[in-house]
Amino acid sequence: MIPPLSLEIAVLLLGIGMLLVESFSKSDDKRGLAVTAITILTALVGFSFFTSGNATIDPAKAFYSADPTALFFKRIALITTVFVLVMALEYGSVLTKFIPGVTPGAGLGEFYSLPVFTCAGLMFMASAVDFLLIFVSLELVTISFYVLVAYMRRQSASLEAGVKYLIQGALSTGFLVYGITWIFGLTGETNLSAISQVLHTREIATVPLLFGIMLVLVGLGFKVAAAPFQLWVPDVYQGAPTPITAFLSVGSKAAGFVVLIRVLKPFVAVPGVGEKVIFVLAVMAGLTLIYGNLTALPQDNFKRLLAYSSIAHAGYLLVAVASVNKTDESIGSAGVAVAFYLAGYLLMTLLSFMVLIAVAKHSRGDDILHFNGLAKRSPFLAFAMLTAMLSLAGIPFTAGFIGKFLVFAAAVQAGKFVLVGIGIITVAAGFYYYLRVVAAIYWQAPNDDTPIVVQPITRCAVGVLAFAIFFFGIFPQPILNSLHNVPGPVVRSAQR
Amino acid sequence: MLNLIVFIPLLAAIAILLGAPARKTALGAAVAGFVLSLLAFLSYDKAQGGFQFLSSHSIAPEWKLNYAVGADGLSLLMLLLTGIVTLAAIWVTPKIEKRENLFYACVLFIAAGAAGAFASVDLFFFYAFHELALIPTFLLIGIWGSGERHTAAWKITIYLGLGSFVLLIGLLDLYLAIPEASRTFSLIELQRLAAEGIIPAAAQSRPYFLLLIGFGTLISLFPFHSWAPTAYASAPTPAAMLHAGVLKKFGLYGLIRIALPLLPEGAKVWTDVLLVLLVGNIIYIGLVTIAQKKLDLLLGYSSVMHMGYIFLGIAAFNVVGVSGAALLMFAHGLSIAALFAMAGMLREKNPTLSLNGFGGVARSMPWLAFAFGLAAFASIGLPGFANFASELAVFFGAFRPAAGLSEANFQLATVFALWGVVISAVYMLRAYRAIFMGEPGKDTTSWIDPVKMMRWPVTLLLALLLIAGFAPRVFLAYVQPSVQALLPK
Amino acid sequence: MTLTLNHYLLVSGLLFAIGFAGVMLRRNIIIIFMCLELMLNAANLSLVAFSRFNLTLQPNLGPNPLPNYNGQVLVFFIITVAAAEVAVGLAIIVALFRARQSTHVEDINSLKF
Amino acid sequence: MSPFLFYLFATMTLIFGVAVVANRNPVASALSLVVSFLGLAALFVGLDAYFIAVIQVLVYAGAIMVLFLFIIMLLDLKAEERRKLNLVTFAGGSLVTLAFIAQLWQVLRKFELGQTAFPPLSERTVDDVQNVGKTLFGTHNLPFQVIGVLILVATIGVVVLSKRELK
Amino acid sequence: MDARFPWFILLAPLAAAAIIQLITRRSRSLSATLSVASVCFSLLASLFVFFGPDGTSEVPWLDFRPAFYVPMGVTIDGLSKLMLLVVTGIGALVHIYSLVYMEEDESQPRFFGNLSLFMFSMLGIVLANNFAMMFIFWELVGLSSYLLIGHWFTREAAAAAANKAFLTNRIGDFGFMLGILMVWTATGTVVFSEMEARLPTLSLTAGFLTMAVLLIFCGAVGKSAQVPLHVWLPDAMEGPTPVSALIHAATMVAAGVYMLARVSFLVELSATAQTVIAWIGILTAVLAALMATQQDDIKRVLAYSTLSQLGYMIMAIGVSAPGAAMFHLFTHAFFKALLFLGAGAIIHALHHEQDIWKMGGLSGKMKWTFLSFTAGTLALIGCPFFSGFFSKDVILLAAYHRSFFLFALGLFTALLTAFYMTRLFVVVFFGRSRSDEAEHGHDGPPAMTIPLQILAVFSVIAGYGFIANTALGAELTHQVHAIHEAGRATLVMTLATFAFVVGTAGGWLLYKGQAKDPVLIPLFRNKFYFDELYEALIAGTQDLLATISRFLDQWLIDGLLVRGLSGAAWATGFALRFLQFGNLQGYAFLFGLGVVTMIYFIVFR
Repeated sequence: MIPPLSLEIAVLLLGIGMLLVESFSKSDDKRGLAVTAITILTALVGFSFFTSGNATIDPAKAFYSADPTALFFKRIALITTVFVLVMALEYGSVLTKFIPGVTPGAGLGEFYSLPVFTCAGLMFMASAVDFLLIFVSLELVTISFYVLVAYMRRQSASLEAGVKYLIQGALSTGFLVYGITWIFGLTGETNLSAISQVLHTREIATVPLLFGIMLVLVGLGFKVAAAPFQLWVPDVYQGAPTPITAFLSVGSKAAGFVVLIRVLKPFVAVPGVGEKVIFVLAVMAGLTLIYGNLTALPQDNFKRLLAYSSIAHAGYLLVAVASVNKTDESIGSAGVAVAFYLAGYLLMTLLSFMVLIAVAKHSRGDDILHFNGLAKRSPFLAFAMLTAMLSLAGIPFTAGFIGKFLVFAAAVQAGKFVLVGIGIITVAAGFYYYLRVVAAIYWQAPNDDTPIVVQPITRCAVGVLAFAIFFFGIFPQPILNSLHNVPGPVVRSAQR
Repeated sequence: MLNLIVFIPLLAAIAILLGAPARKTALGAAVAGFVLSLLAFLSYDKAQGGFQFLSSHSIAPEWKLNYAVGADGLSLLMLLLTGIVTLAAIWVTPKIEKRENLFYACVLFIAAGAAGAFASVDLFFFYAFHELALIPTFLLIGIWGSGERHTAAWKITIYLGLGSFVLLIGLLDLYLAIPEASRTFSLIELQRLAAEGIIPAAAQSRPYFLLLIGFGTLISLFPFHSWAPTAYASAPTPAAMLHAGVLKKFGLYGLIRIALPLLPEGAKVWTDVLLVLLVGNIIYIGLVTIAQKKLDLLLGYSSVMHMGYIFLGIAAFNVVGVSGAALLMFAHGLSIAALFAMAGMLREKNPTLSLNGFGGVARSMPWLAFAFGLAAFASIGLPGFANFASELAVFFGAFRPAAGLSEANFQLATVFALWGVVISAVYMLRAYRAIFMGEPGKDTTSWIDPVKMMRWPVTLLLALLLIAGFAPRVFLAYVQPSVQALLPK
Repeated sequence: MTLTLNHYLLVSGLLFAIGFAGVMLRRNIIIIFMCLELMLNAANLSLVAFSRFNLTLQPNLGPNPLPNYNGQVLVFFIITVAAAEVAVGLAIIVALFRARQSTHVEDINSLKF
Repeated sequence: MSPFLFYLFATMTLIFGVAVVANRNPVASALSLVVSFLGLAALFVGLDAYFIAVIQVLVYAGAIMVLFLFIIMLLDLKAEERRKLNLVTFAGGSLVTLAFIAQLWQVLRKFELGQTAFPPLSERTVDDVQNVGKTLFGTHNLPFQVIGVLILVATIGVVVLSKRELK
Repeated sequence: MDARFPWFILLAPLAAAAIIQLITRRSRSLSATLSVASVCFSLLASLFVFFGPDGTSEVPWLDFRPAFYVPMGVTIDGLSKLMLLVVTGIGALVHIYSLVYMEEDESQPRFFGNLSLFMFSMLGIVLANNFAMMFIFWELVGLSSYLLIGHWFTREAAAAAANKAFLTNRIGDFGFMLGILMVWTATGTVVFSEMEARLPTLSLTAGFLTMAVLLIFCGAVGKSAQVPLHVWLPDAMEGPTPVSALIHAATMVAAGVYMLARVSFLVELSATAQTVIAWIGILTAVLAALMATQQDDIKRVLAYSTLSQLGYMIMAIGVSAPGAAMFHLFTHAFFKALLFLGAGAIIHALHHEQDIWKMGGLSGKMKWTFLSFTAGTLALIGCPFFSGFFSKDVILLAAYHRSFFLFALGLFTALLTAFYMTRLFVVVFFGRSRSDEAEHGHDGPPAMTIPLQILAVFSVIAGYGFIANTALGAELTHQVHAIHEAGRATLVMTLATFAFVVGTAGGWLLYKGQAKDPVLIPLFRNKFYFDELYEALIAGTQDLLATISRFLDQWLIDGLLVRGLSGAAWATGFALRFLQFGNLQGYAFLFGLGVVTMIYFIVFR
């Protein structure tokens, strides 16, 4: 058995190794670097199944937990990074146009290695059970994203996105820190288990506690793109290099949710506080659903559309988070719903971004109309996109459907019928804007007839993702197994 | 056997997408599906009853989720309907000019979805299979449709997506209303649990309401109907046939299969509302139908209207009414499919299908006039066709509904329903007269009947209608025990 | 009049509010960034105060009461992170200035709707 | 800490904090920020957090603010010319700020434990640096390592973003 | 004889219809032969059955016992035996007649196919042993009537008439079905015999019974074209004349009377309903007779006369004299079929000229036709010693026993009948020929005249005891005798004869030698404006409602609800997009606003 921390260490070593190789190698071709990273990260996904738990550490003193949830989200981080690197490979030629460089491959090495560090940060986030580690790893992720978003510094959109992300990200960090301060001050602890114990043993003044929790929620809500703290998302997503947009929308969100669930866990059980926290989550979920889905309706830019869709999915995830309940059974449980939803979300979002990169490269634009007649230009990509859109819209036999199924099961179980009602409307809205892409692909005639060719590795990745969407849409059990393959509690962090 | 029925069209669709010859493969799959469903129908052991041809594969043991198929009399009837209509739909498809492969694949996906939904004895797959048809419909109407095809495609897709989502919520609510220990997705298990009254009466009202809205939208229950007419009017012929003929029956099948046994008390709460809505279907939509000026819209609205009768039978909650409703589902499926098939043939002559653009067609196309007449009279419930026999059962069932339901309300609804029979005669005869009777126009005289090959599918549908009309007991022998088993004791 | 924890918290909160107001009111990105630093420092002040007053919140004090050093370590981390953030942030702002010759927020709104 | 000193430094911190926002000239803002930070450092001392106070002066008032000033100079930022004051923004921003302060006031009023005076401290507080160091390198080793990675990433980031021509 | 034998009577025409439609559609002669053969077979079989025993044979059709059970059953009793003879007998004659009449029609096979379908349906009504089955065939005769009226479908008038007939009947059937449902709710069965047995054991309220009977009567009102649903019958004359003779004179329109006679046990239970039935009947009789006096189309005159006679029969039912009704039905079938076929012969000879004012002087040119038509006319107008005289007399007598007003109106109708038939007779057969076609009129071939002659014979003798008693069977004969024995027979007979004399004389005097109608009464000529009234009614209610509904559907449900809601969602999205205005400061402000608001709601409330 591998000690769990070694996964992160391996990733960090990989990142440092890549930087070293990048610095000292003479070759201009950085592709090998990315391919190596992809290989190693894929291998690490495999290794993650052989890690041992950390049962010996006292949870009240630990920073780091290797429970199944953590492992599950580590895998999500690793897999996301793998596909982001594949996208980065495909996107490389576009990227270099916007970086000032003397050699053709200038800047690519760093572009391939920074996501690896981000991945390490995400993995730390997945394991973090102490506000300290949460803060630090969150900042690791955020700061590397500042760099990555603004990476194409000859393109003003990328820089603008970078600045917007920077300012708003820092603002949210400020609130997060201030909130942590209050919670720390009131409980005297930063460790979540310890906080939980304190909350159970002592009376804590409710108003300041709620104030602190709210501030933390502001910070975390920003990270997961929950309304009303979602305004950064469309601008940043649109401006960032597309692989990074994908990374933001999957990796950052997944890690944000695992942290959110972990942080909320001690508080939802506290009488007088728990109900209010759940209520505020429900309000945020409703707002997020409405904002994300309805605003996407008139959207013509596909990348921006995906940004709104990302907000929308944050809404569904929040519905699940707000539906925390006592049941331990799989269906109707919020934790499982969040985890499964994120796994499905990973597949379909990455797939759509991957196709977007391929199409945008050839059509010189990322509006929906650039997808016109894709079915003629590349039936394979068209079908892949169809798969992604179906899954995002939540059509059965796709992973996205099972995710929605579980989310709404949790909501129904928790009796959150207002949210369910909003969800129904927004799902319908989702049908519209996702199928607009399908309509463009299949209904319309292509603007130009040149076939679209993609690199073999991208093709392979697209195939894998599309297959996985259907596979997990029909056989969800592997993901469920992965959620609790290690002895110990299932993803019950959201539950008491 | 049932697995084959479900997977043959699915595999054929995939094969076609991968480049197999489109029409031949599709037709082959349709024939195979029809023969298999007929075989299943005939080899069902009525003496033994219950679910047969069971086969089950575990999908998610943790959720007790299985891919499980099986069929009782009711589902076999629906499968038979699927088989026939699929065959007819694929058969009557004219030459497709663009992207033939995608077209046939879409049609087969719809067929597979319908077959899967009817064959599933697992709640999850029952739901999921139905949704399989959604996107192919979207593509079929959007690419190969006529008229305002894009609007129609959007409307049907969003509307049905919305409806099926409400349905999903309803099913979840139902599922979660069962005590945790006995939760299961298996329809057979659920039926057994229902007999024990597993869901407390107080908890039945909300899931039933959700199911009613959800299924109702799929069935085009008034006032959730407005997707149907435009979609049917715009859809290419096979899509309209499959959708109006088969897929729409999914919702009704679901109400009978799920809501009836599991939520009898919930049903009672909403019966009066349902009665009002179904009278809306019959009278209001009937009147709207009268005002239609185009054949495709007229048929579309008429198919919406006829749903009211089926609802009436289901609402009556007794063997007579529900069995009648089930048979009416079958009959309506056949007749509307035949009508849409022939509307498709007319559309080739006159693309607008505007009723003013015809006249005296019976002279130039006597076969079509004859066949259309049969289908039209079947659809307005003339004796001799299955529609009449089943409507009769529905009326008698509804006139004396199950105990605990308001007899007076039902009788009032039946009065309206009977008046609907008059209304349906009005519009159907108007249409028939406008198209086939009267002075032949300049264009119409040069038209000729479809070739023999193309007549077979319609003939097949009509023949079955007649058989079921003359000997409804042959089919009721399948339906009645199933319904009896589903109704609360 | 003795000093209480609330005094410190009030100062910290006011500082936080001032920073926040700056973010909302100023239009120069660099100044906005400075205001963000102000907000982080406000949090630091609270943390240190809480860390110091930690003792009053725990009635069962040991024989040798100490401040809660966890809070101070957190302050240390915040300062470090802030430093890194400022470095990266200023790099981005410089790059932006090079591209647009402006650090004015109203000049960077090409991405919208 | 005597209340007088507290009030002095608190006022200083706050006034210069306001000055950061209110000054039109970026350089003046930056310098105000330095002063505000120094006041804050003094408050830290008053709270017996000597190590943090030192760090505050060295890192914040020293390094970070120098960086700010350096950049301001580098970009040659002039005082913000008097663009027409966006009344809506101003009013909205002020309102939100005031509302936040009001809420904070309420929270503090409800926070009864916060109204107690300074508790006594053990003698070992003089080993402040040692205590912080032990905590930092002992129990808080893991986050500390992560901070290292963070700085590495930030370094690479700054290089990538600022270097005139990448090789 | 096996009790299942009558099935063959029923199925032979069905087989013929099916074979013609499906197989021999191309062959004219084969189709015609098949059809005629099937009806002849049915006639022979009916004769066989007639002299056989009563009995019932049934197979289950819809079987939800105990809740609901509909068998397909044939029942043989006095009533159905009589009807069998009438239907198959006249049917056979009309079939034979049609061989000539439809000889040149291009879709003759379709005609015969539909005719056979009609025979099947009509025999189904006759043989039905239960309400549901009767309803089934009831609808089917409606269908075949529709098909036959619309035989010449390219004529707009025919198409319109066919639709009108079907729809009017459907309205009647609406009530009929409801009535059946009501009776079923009370008795739990649709089988006549069981119903009859159970009814006395139930204590049903008078209101319920009246309602049920009147609803069932609705069916008869539609099928037998009683006021106010009579409007379809005159228009139905657009069909080929043999069809008019068979369906719209002799058999189908009498089905209503037959049905009421079949369920007379039920009708008897409600005096109120009976009164209504009687008054509807006599009202129809009078109104139709009045309208008939001013019609110019030979077939329309006969059609109104049919209406009028049907009114008599219905009235007879209403005055508890089903025997009398059936008697009149029996005689009427012969003479009215005869009159129609005769008219058909004239029309045929005159190349489809139907206006009586373009005829004239045909008595010499069409000798056989003239003679048989005379017999028919005399029978219809109640000339003593002709069949119609006897049957009408019984009805009048029965009416006299019930109510003087009914009787008086009946007598008046008899007078009018004599008047308008004399008018028709005189104008068609006497005077000068008023058109070229009329100049060249001539008798048809034997296949045409022989049926006329046969019918003429029956028109004369059908009223006499030896035939009538046999045909009516013991029970009905007994009923008729009972009416006679109730007294005043002589008085009524004298008055009837008087009416006949006055009417005939009036007609003769007024129309002898006239070249055009000397009397013009717009009200009668325009059929009391019923058509106009209904058209206005349909336009004012149904079509208006349909338009309104369509409008509502398009603008309220589809427009406001569906498009409106989706549009609202879109618009909300569009509006929300403006939050995303790209300004960092604004975002920060909104962020702060969000924070403050949420803190307010969560922490302080």
